[in-house]
Amino acid sequence: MSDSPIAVEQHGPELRHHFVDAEQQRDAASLGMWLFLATEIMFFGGMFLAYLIYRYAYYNEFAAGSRSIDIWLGTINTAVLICSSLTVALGVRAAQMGKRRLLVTLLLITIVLGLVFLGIKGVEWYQKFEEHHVPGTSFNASDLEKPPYSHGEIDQRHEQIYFSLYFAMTGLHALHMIIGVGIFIFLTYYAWKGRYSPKYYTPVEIGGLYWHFVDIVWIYLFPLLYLIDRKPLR
Amino acid sequence: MATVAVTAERENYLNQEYGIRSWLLTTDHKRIALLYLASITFFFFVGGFFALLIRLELLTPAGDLVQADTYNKLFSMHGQVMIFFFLIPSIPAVLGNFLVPLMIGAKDLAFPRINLLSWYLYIIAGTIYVHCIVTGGVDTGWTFYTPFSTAFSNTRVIEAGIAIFIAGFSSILTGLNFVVTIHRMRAPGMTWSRLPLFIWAMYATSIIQLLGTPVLAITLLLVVFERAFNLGIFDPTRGGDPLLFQHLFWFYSHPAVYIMILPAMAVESEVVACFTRKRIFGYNFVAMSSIAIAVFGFLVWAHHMFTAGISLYSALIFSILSYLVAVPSAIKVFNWTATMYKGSISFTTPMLYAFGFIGLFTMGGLTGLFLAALGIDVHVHDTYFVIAHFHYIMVGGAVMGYLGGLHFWWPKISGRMYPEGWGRLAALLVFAGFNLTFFPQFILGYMGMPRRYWQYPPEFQVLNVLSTAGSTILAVGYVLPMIYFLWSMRYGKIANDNPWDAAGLEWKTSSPPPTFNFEEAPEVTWEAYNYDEIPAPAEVPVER
Amino acid sequence: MSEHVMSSKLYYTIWITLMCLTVITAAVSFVDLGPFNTIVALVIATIKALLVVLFFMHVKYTSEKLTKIVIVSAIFWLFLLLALSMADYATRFLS
Amino acid sequence: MFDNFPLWPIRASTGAGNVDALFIFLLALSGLMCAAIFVMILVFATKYRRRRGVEAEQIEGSSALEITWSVIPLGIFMVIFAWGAVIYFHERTPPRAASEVYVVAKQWMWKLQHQEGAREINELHVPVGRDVKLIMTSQDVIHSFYVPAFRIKQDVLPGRYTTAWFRATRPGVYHLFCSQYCGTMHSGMIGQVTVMEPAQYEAWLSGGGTAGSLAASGDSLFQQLGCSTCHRSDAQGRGPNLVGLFGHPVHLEDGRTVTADENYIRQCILSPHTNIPSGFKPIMPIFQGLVSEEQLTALVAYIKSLSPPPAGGQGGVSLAPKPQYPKE
Repeated sequence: MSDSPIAVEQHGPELRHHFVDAEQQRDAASLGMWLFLATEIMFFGGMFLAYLIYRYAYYNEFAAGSRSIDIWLGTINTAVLICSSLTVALGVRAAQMGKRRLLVTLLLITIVLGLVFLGIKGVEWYQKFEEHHVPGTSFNASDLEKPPYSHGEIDQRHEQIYFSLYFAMTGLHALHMIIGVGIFIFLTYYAWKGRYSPKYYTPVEIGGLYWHFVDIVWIYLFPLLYLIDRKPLR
Repeated sequence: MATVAVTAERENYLNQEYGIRSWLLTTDHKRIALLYLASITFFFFVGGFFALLIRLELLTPAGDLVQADTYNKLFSMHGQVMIFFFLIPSIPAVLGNFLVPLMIGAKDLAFPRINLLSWYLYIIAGTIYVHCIVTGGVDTGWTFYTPFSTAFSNTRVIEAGIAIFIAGFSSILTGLNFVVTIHRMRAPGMTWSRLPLFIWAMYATSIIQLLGTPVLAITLLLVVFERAFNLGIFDPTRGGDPLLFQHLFWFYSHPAVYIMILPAMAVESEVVACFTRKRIFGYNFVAMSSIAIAVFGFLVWAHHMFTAGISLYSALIFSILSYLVAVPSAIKVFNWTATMYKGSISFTTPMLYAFGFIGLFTMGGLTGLFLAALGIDVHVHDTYFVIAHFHYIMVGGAVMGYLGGLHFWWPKISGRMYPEGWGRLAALLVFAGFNLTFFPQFILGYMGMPRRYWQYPPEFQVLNVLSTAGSTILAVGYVLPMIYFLWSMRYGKIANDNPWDAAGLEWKTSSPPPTFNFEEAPEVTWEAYNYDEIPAPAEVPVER
Repeated sequence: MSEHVMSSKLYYTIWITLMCLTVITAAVSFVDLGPFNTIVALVIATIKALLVVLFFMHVKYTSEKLTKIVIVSAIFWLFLLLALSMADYATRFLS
Repeated sequence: MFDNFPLWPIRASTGAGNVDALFIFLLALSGLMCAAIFVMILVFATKYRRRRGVEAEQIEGSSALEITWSVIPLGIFMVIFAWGAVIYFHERTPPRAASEVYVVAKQWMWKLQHQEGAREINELHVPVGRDVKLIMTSQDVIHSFYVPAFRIKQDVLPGRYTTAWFRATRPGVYHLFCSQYCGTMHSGMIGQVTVMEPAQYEAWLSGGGTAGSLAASGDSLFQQLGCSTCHRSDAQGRGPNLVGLFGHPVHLEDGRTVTADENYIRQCILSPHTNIPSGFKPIMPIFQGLVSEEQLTALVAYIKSLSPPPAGGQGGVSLAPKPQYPKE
């Protein structure tokens, strides 16, 4: 890390003045994003704790709630997100190799997949509104089918806790998706303008890290919310 | 330095550009530090004003100065303003922002624009909170305990929650910036073992900000959702557990105490080393104790819940873990004291604050032992004993550290000396006023006076009057520095680059530093606190 | 960080694996495995997450230890939050 | 010794002395520590103040010293922990034969009902020398039951019972505070605990003219709500026999085993289907919203009265049949 004031003249426009060289800048950006993802883990962690405690206490209601949300839409959405992760990974690769057109195409596909995910999520939420499964005064879960081995009727109060967590968790995940789509629109714009090169593609890379993280959160939300108990009824 | 003509003033970060724009759009960490300084000073006096009203109300046993609801809002907003808008950003965002790049020989923080963003987030949060104050305030206590905050309070809880949520993100981004900067931006030769202890403590603080704050963010968000959208995660009428909120809240809010006190410890290490002219005794232990506090600090949160209805067994676990975190704090106090041994001690204002800090922090820490002892905590929990304890840590510790640090680095920040005589007077006033305010509260607490009481049985009056008397002295002690700091910006004696003959990279550049901190990129070839290599001045250059 | 340009074949392999695991985890949830349903679901989720982290996020190929330390400490802190809270919940009767 | 010391709260329970003893120990210890550090700082500050021509002596540090001043405090801390834990354990485990007072807190009032049936608001009368167990719940927000003279404090939560206990040792009138912030009149949610000589207490109790014991009103409620049609005492009912249930382990349908305490009974009434005893069908209606907190305490008291406390209690009858659970 040799530093000299003259070096300032030699670097490209993407190197910011306070860094010694491009490597330092990229390492800093990457570490920054990883640290941010660590905070995100703790952010979702608060909800996972709530989920853990209530699922243990109110298993029947959680199972019943889980059966009532559409597993097909959930599975399709998982697949959509995994596909988008693939396109992001390929996009970073395209940036590494300096293939501008490919990069722009892949980023656009990612955005479309992200929007498809949000659309399907919207359909699911709409269903829940229609079915009066949104916590609050008009909540009514009497139509929920009881899971097998369950003991007795569904407690409407506890069922609301499941749906509270469902809406909080999927809602905040969707918010992250929306932010992700926003970031990717920027990335696409700058990729189209040709700002990224094999020497400088850090924004694509750390934007990709964010997208993958949001994918991972969903990878956990899917079994936790949709697959609690799907055993066939006796 | 006296020969330097004013006209020949060197170019520095203050005079390089002028105008509002040059400040509001700056990415210079030093200017952002000053932006923070101005904004947190505002909130400090807002919170202080609430505190004075609280003390005035408690002058008499009957609730006669303000209404009960007003009083509840006063202590709630006092707590929220002081914690989220003053103490947490205080040392990290002002002194840390200013000093971290200087101390490690960097041109700026790793992400200057994120640094500015973090100030803007703070300002947005502050604006929302001020709006909340002027449109009715919030009365949940600073702790937002459910179900009171979610279902029973009819004040502006959502607004306050969102403001603190945003302020939390400001704090996260500051911490993130520091960690990346300390890892990636050190000057050649600045190895980990050569880092000033200030940096070590700031690093530990940042870890807590990064890993703790998001949990508070999600907790407050869930409270907001519960109020706004009728979700039922903490709602006991739907089978929710109000203690879950407390677990989540204290998971952040106990470590948050260390976000406030670790930076103050950071300042003390620098000040004590400089004014004893010695390397800090046991450098490695002091550095590692910062990290230990950051880690152990996360293991003890439920000691705020011993009477809340947690299980007996988990109370035992959290009690024993609480004693673990006391050890690294004790190590620090012992090491500072040992540093004074065979030193060459001068009694400047920063050193007076350091003496005050060590004394008050020791008392605050020792009373922490009382609270961690399960049997005693049952009696004193939620009484004035707790109030006194955490004010000894947060005001006696964190604010003393902050003021001490501000005096110590004021010549570097402003290029001017503050008036030393007034400085010492203010330090003594703060110390005396603080003890008079808060020591009686220990007794009140053990006598059984609960906290957050608008009116109280008459037998508690004498001690409350003492406390109120002390608070007025404290107020004078706080207003004085503000006046003479402002005065010194124009009339103070011009400071030379290293007025204290202190070790450390920040003193090797000019005062105030140029925009990119160093004329020539520094290369570190010396150990931290090499006071043996710096000739001690015969007398401390002070203005009388 | 990784200068390493990975072959697109590897990415497609990972992608196919992830898709298969998604189908498997959805299908398994219909089979009655008793308490193992949850365990299987979480194990599959963890495998998927690991694949994403190691390959899509390049952690397997990074020379940077710090990245791994950050990931491990974040998971450890999450574990602290869950474990110490459960120390309370597991020992009291939740009403 | 400190009874007349004005800066010391009155000690009026058996537990208060224990708390004060540890407090005094800690006070002495902390005083000693503070004195040691302050004296050292003062001595160093005067002896080593800056003088012309005297340089500071650079000392690197000493691992031996560091370890000493880490390990010794840690040892002392462990002693404090153990001592504090013993007191806490004592505070949190009520004697089984204690007489019971049910407390329902609401904004901003304490409603108390004695086992014998006497009701009080913001006042509690207890005799000297009797163990009193408080079974508390809240109708709205979290409150906290705090009697400084007894050194007891316990948060009172909505949705479940928490307990505290004490044995008063000296007659007098003591403060009862709510110590958990609960809204506008938090500081007005105060009351008093009157400790009386047993004879006076009996007189007070009989002067109240209350309608039967809490268990008795629970009994009539039990009939009134139709509980007795299923919960019969002859093992023929569709619900479990409740005689002798309290305080015994219950095997649940989902494999767990829980002890039938106040919270379990409470939950079985309000939300029966989460805790079906093994061998029973989930047919009991949910009583959430149908019974008030006071009615609930009466029911709990009644069901508890079906299981007299073991030896030590009045009579010590443990002839009550064990709960009969039909096997599958």
